[in-house]
Amino acid sequence: MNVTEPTANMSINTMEQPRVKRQIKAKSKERARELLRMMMLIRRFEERTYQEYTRPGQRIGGFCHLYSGQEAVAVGISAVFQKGKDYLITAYRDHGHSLALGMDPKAAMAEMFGRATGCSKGKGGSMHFFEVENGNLGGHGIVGSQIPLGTGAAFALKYKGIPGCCFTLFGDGAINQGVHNEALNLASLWRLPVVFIVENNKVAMGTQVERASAERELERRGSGYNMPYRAFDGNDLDEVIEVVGDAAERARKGEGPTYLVANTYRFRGHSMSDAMKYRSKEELERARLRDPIILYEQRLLQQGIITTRDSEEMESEVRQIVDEAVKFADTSPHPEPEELYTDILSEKYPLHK
Amino acid sequence: MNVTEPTANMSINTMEQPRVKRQIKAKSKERARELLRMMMLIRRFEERTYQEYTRPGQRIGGFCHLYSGQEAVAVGISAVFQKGKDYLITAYRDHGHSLALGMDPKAAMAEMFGRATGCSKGKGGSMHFFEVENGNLGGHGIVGSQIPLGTGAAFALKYKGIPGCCFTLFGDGAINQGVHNEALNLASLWRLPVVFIVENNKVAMGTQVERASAERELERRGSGYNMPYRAFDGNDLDEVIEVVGDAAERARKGEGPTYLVANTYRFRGHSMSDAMKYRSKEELERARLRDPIILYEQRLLQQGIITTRDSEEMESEVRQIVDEAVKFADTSPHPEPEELYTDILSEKYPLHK
Amino acid sequence: MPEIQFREALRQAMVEEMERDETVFLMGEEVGEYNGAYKVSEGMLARFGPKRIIDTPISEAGFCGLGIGAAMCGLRPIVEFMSWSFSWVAIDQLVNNAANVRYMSGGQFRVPIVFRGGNGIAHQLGATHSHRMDAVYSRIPGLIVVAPSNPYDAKGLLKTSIRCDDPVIFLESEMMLNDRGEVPAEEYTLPLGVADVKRTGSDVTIISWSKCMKYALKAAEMLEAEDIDAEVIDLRTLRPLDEQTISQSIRKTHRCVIVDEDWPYCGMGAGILEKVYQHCFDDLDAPVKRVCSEDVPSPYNHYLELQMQPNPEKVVAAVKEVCYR
Amino acid sequence: MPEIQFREALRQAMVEEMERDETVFLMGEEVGEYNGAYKVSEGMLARFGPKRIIDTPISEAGFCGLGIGAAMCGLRPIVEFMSWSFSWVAIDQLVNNAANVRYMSGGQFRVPIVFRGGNGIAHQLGATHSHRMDAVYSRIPGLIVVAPSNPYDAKGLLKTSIRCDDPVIFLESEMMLNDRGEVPAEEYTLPLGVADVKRTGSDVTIISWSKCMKYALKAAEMLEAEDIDAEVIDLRTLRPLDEQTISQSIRKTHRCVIVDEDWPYCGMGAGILEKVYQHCFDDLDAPVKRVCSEDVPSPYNHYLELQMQPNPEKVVAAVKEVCYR
Ligand SMILES: Cc1ncc(C[n+]2csc(CCOP(=O)(O)OP(=O)(O)O)c2C)c(N)n1
Ligand SMILES: Cc1ncc(C[n+]2csc(CCOP(=O)(O)OP(=O)(O)O)c2C)c(N)n1
Ligand SMILES: [Mg+2]
Ligand SMILES: [Mg+2]
Repeated sequence: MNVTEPTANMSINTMEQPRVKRQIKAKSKERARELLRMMMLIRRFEERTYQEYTRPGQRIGGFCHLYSGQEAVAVGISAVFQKGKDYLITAYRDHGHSLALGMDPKAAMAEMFGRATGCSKGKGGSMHFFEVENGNLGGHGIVGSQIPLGTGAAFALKYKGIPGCCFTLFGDGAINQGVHNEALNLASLWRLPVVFIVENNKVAMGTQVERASAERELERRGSGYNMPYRAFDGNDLDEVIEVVGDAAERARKGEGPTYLVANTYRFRGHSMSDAMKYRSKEELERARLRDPIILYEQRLLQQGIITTRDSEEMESEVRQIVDEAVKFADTSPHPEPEELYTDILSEKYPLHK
Repeated sequence: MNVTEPTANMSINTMEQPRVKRQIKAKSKERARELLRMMMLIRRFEERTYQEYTRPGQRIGGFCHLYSGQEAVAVGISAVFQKGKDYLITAYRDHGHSLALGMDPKAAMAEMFGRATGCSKGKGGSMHFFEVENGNLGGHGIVGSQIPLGTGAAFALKYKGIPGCCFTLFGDGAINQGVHNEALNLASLWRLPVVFIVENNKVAMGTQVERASAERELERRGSGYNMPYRAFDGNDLDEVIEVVGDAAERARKGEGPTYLVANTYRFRGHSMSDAMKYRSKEELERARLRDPIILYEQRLLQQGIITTRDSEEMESEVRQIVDEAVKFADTSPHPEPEELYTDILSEKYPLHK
Repeated sequence: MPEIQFREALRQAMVEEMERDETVFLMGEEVGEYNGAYKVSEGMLARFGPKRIIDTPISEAGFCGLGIGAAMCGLRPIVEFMSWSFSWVAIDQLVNNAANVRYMSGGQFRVPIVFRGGNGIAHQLGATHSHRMDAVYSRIPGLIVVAPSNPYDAKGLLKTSIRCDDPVIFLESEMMLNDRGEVPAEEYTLPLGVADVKRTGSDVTIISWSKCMKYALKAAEMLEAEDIDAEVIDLRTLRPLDEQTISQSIRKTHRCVIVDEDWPYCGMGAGILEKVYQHCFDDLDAPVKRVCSEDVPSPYNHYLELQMQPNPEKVVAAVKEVCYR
Repeated sequence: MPEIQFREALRQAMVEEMERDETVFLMGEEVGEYNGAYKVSEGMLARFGPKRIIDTPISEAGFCGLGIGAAMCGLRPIVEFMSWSFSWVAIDQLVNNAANVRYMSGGQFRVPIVFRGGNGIAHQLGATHSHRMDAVYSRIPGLIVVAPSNPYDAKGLLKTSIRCDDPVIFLESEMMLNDRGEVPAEEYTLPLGVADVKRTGSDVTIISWSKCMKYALKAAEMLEAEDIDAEVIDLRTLRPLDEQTISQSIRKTHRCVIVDEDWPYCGMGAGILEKVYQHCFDDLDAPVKRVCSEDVPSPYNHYLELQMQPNPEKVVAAVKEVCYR
């Protein structure tokens, strides 16, 4: 694996043109198609969420953070994710990761609609998708707060002798929370199987990385912990698969954590109320040229793995899936009033044991 | 100045023999004698504190952490400290810093005796020596908690346009608190005049650095913030003066913070209740060979700045000062019961303003 | 008198105090270039520049501590929490440093700092973003806790808070920022530690503050129809508590309902309830009732969230109960 | 029955549960090689090895979060705080993650974890090291809060806490660790959520827990001399509170004194006082009195520190007051 040793620095200029000719890293052509389709599904899901959120009569409430533009990160991880062994944990921008790990879009949409059929029974909302069977340790709302949790999942794997790892994701803003550093140190000190991944979409709400981090090359924020660190192109699905896959292997083999920075871009605002005055149309247009879905689609087309027809079919498939998810969500019941009082404690008290 | 640029690493092996021939960095011979005397005073003060603490009838209570062995750090800082402009803040192991900045040993000892004449009126105790006139922002008990405060003092200096700096000290254990990293980033991002100084006495309570930090060369824990960092021999007073002085100048000139690791050693236990089972007699004996006071004394002797006679006189002077401090403390009154209720708020409520 | 929004009242207070005293500055996430997550600080960066309107990284413990250190050295920081829920990650700095430095230093250091932001349940933000910090901070000696319910009070109280030499926890609510109210054009301040009787009455005392004052006042109106004459006290400052105004009222009405959105157990209402009994045990003709949130984490679902919270109907029901009707 | 120290009782509970269930492990500062800052875990590293007795860096937020994550994935961590005062730097992990994950995930994840350590005022440790966290944690739905007063209870309650599938806040006291008490050689557990009447009486109910139980019991003894027959309830679990045992007692005695070392305003005693009035308003012949700490930061000076705290004499005085004597 080509992970940087601690002191060196091998950041990659993400504005470089994508290598369309590069080798497909998916296990098979079929799998490559699935990955493209999953990215499309997430995009469609997010854009539809946007519509549902902003539509009068607001059936989705609270904070809602869309993943459009960052799909290659979650989907790339899902390509190397070993179900039954690995875990993933992320922040509130969690729809993409959940879908990529296999959450039913119906349960996902229903959660945002606050319905009893939602993945968290309508109690969690957009920021708190969880799915225990998929190793999905959830979306978490307090910035940075999930980083030690992910480290703990890795601890549990090591403790039990399971050769899995925990993909622990967070934003470029979250690296400024102290728990981030505490967790990095613990993970490296105890050689825990964690893959730390900063999803660097260049901005935390309206604060650009350079106004929040004294060090602009964010992978260096993971230096000083005797742990490999590097940045990579988070918009290139194959690069994600390669870099994250190597780090995961390293973790599973007991060689400890890796600190990765996936450079990417957020097409939508921070949340629904964001007017995005902090960035120009030009910036957004430039970023659209590196849309991870288009990049991968073109690569598959050029390498003859899909046809334009395939791609169109996938588009309409995911559109239908999302339509059905909305329909499902909309017709699902709200939780019963008694649900307010359940799922707080696991046990009945007084507790004799 | 010879401060390392961010990515490089120039740690110094502290077990190297001291350079007795090196140049005296004190401003004058007189000043050099004062610095030696101050180190002796601190040592004597601490050793007497130990006696007073352990003697039956315990007149000193609570936690008490002695500075013996680390004197060169605080005294070296005091040599470059610009009164009226600079600030210093540290953790609970704060006697040495307070004395070095000019606290009357009487007020210091009285504080530990909990008397109304103590530097904090007997309300703070050993861990909370403060002295506003000396720019002494105090000793602080929650590990790491003072690091942002010191950064804030530097912020205030910059805001007011005062060309001073804040010496912000903490232990090798404190670098594992998240606020440490938050403060580093803020200081560098805003180019605040802070000199961060890790007093690396190799152990946090009973936990050796290598069991607490994934990275053993602690100066690297300050990497990743676009700020110079380096380690140095914290037992060599002249080196402290040089390295810390350069960093202070840098700060005062508006060039931002520096991250320094003073490698030193703690001769006593962590606090009074510590049986020190975690280290061997041999280790302690080896460390004693590098006693910062002896190193400096020998250098001054060899360079003809003091005579053996001077040194003996100083010893008896500081002994007398400390005797008087204990007498003062012991005969001072306890705070009046009403004092329990004062110094909580500055104002009377209801408050019209 | 001009009618302005709650957020404008807060802004006016900050702007006026910044004009008046150049040691005052504002710091927090998105307060500058973004003009405030909830637009409270809109236009302030343009007016005062980046030296005094300071955008921070997401490092609450770091910048709260930095503010406290700066306050110890002569500045008067205003620190905005995007939400008070995020103060949990910084709370050591507030309860240990801001609250104790004066005491531990034997009075040598003052800490004139205001921490402010939205507190409590907003709208479907879920369990981690709906914390009510009233009791958590009011419990701590060394802190002042202020919680205004309308633009007029907000402006006057915030100005005094900024001038105050002690650390002030200033609790707002996202749900009130659009509220409009009359605020005089002339300068004024309001005292800290003084409650305000927002409605006089003789049958029952309703105690509330902040966002819940609306429910209290609305309930008082609804109770009129049932011939119950409610007195409504707006505490405005939670610490130090104006126990005198409370006692005076209850000595008159003999009945009391406390309305707040904290949890029932060990919540802010419990703290106040104790004071009521302490001063008025013999004056009470019925047990004090609380209307507060249900004892559950805040759910996301809209209906469950409503069910969890106080509302005017619940207040009416509680008042009737204490009036035995 | 063998007499053992409080710290030994805690150790026995941990050791037995670790023998019984290999998913249980202990983590904290100095718990291993140093054998525990207060020697609670003495010998445990030698017995269980470094995989299960884990020394941590001074990263409370980090290792508490790590413990919670591990608990979500099937382990049963015991996390030792060297002092509960240090939990302020980690509290977001406890109140947001430990307490909410189950709810926010719609019941998918359990968080079986015990956080334990010394709580409250010890001896001249000053303002930052003397925090009483009882009310802070008891306020939070999703947490269980346990606070034993003697070795027997400590062992039985800690064993149940470790077996419990919910996050438990387990409050000890440095000042009790040397206390000795009888603990049976045979295995036993005690229920969570059940108070214990430590002394029956008919004139007044004294409610206390943890360290202050000593003052309560001592006061009860002193009151005998004055012909006042006090019933003394040891709450043992603060959340969920055993309201039934409290009510039963007060329905008998008609008078109540609550003894704790928290601050007066919004402190733990206030939380309990509310419940007393809620259930027993009509049964009370006198206002409930609290004996608690003074409303000031903990001072260093020995005499001021004593002055700040409850003691048996203050309890006696309070009891006499509620008995109108
Ligand atoms: C401790 C804390 N502080 C502030 C917030 C408010 N907040 C939510 S998301 C966010 C920006 C985070 O940015 P980043 O980590 O880059 O993630 P992104 O949104 O870009 O995915 C902020 C400030 C919060 N949720 N938690
Ligand atoms: C947040 C917090 N955790 C734990 C402690 C207990 N404690 C006090 S000092 C100390 C060791 C600190 O070591 P270091 O930072 O190296 O400083 P040194 O004592 O060596 O000067 C510990 C664990 C504390 N005071 N605060
Ligand atoms: Mg971002
Ligand atoms: Mg140390």
